[in-house]
Amino acid sequence: MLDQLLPILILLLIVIVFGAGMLYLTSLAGPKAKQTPERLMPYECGIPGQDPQTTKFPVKFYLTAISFILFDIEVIFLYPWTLIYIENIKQMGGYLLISMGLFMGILVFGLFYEWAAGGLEWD
Amino acid sequence: MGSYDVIFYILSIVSLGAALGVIFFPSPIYSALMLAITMSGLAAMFFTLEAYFLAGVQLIVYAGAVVVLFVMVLMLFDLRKESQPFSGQKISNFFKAGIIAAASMALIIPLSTVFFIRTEKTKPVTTVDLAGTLFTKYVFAFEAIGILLLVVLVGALALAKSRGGTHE
Amino acid sequence: MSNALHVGLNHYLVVSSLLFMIGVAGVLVRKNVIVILMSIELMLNAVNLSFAAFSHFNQEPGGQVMVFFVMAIAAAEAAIGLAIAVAVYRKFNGIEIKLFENLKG
Amino acid sequence: MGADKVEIAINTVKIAIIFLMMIQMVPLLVWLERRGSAFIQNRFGPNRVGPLGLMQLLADAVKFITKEQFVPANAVKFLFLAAPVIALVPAALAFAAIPLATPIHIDPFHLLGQSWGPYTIEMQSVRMNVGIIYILGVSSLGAYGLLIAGWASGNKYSLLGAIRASAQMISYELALGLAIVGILMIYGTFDLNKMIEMQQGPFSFQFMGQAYEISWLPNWGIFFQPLGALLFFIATFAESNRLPFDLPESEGELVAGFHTEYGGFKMLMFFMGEYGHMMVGAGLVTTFYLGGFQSPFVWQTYDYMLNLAIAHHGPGTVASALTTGYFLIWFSIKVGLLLWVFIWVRWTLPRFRYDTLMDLGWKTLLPWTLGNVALTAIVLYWARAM
Repeated sequence: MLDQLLPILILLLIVIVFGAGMLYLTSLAGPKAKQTPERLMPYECGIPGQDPQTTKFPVKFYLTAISFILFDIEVIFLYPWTLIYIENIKQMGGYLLISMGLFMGILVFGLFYEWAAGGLEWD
Repeated sequence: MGSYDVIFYILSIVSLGAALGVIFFPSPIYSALMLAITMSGLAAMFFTLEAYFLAGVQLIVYAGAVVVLFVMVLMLFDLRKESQPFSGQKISNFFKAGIIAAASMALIIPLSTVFFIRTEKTKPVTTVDLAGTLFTKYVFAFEAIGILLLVVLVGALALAKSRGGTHE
Repeated sequence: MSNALHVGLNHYLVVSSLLFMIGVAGVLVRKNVIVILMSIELMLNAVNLSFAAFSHFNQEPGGQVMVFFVMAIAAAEAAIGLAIAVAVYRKFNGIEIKLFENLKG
Repeated sequence: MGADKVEIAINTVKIAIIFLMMIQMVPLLVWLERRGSAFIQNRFGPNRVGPLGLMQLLADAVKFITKEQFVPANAVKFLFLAAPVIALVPAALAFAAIPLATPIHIDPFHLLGQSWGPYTIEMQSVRMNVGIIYILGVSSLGAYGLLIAGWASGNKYSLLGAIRASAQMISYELALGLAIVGILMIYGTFDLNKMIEMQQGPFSFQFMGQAYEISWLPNWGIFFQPLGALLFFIATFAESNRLPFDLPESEGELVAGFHTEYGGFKMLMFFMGEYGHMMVGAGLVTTFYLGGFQSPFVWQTYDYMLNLAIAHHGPGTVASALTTGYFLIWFSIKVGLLLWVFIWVRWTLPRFRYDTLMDLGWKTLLPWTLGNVALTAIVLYWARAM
């Protein structure tokens, strides 16, 4: 256990120290310019921007995220299945094939239902 | 106090601290990021329990999908800092007594036995055992999850398509 | 004392019950619906942790299978919970829990 | 990490070296990209600064370091500065699990008045027994770097670009996960080292009981799963937001998408994240489909090379170091070729429009990967179980 978790924690520490350290050092090295209000405006290709409240609320993104979660769970159930499929394919291969086929069939039907119902459309 | 225990204590402090952050940060986007840290901390704790496959799945499903959905939805709402995030309604005394009783029981029992029962780490449960049990003993539940996912998909679609309100 | 600090099943149970209590407190205290959904995720994760701990110390794969199912159901629940929250936000332009009372029949 | 303090120290240094090697690759890849695009568009590319423009790497590095630390007005300062580091973490953690070569065995030697015991150093930062699940889990954290950067820079358009980029990233992550299932079914393990061991020797497979062997083909995964390899490679393009999938950074009003407000070293960190994802993708394709660090023509197992080295230099550290170096060279040749394909595709293919981009992810890649999984399962059953 230890020789798999410890390297990851050490690497995480190294990355964070490297990132934060370099950010701090480069902020020292860089020039210090006067912060004029125009300079600090968010970059809007020169046109004075509207306030952020006026953005239209795009509903499409969270529907993609929801269908991603649901199909991700399907992929998660496939992983343990791949482990035991090839080993005992002789004695219970058919049984495994049918059980996973049913599961995948239901979810492929869900995908095509979403496709037909326009869940995947991008206006 | 081997190095295994030190890692366990560090990870539990990080996870519990981030979990406290989830409920005490006024701006919801910060609490969503704290939730992501809690999930990754729990994935690391699954590592200490030698449930490697579960740690990976926890990272993929929770830290990489569910909390990303939370962060995305919160960013779409574009909420700034909440004025007063805590609901001020009074909690009846009976309810308070119940909470305190449950909390103390849940803490005292495991804490008290820490000094007497000494559980040794056994041979880990490998992913092949997990897969073997999943597809033999729990195969009905596995198919039921498939149907549940289909129902949830149809429900989410209906919710997203509806304009909300009574027209059409 | 150092014997008690050696990590066993009970230490995981203590951490899991603490995490569960933080989740319950979050649900009771917060107003924002999405933070309430997050606290529910915290509670479910606390249960996952104790399942994994029991499965590890009792050499029983059933515990890990349960964690698997809890993850699937919790993710589906979060997806639906957010879909409802977004529908309410679009209708009532706010995300507090008291707006959900308007959903009464 | 090894029993005694010395081994832990050696492994920590090795982890740091592998991470810094990945970081050092970024200026090299930027240079290769500029020279490569120049070659494709029939122009010179950087050649002023030093021979063949190689010193251009140093010039770029100095330019990035001496840029001003600029934080826009309505940005959330802490998250704005933390976003580049968060974008770098997943790529570095994912690259840690990819096996680079066979382990080095060092015999006991005498130094500084002490005798140091025999060590075996794994040529990868961490040897996971669930390698691929860990890599998928960590690279799915990549969406946070984008989202935080887009939201924290306070700019409405960079928020929209960040949400578009993460929506694209998660939909192709689905196709990535499914494309792997095909090859995992054949290997039957998650451990990347075991997968490479399975790809040794000439191309051989069982069909209806008899074993067939084609002696002039190496036993690589691409011959078992050609469609899976193609789908996986396309999905890695989208995972690292590379062209033709980098639309969120290129539309008129999005300017540079989530990193519009970033400059100086913070911008370089986003490049490191992007190129890191590219290298992880290339490393995974070599490990799954191109036989990992094995040489294509000498099809015998590792010990063939080891015995060859031992025959010349006698058993000991030198022989195993030579074989490890040999395999390391082959690994970097394969990854280098794949990185060149990344760059080559970027400068030849036009960019997708956003809805065609998402359609490709959901309506073509996903059904194809599902079909590939079903086809592999059935053919495997027909071949092995009948």
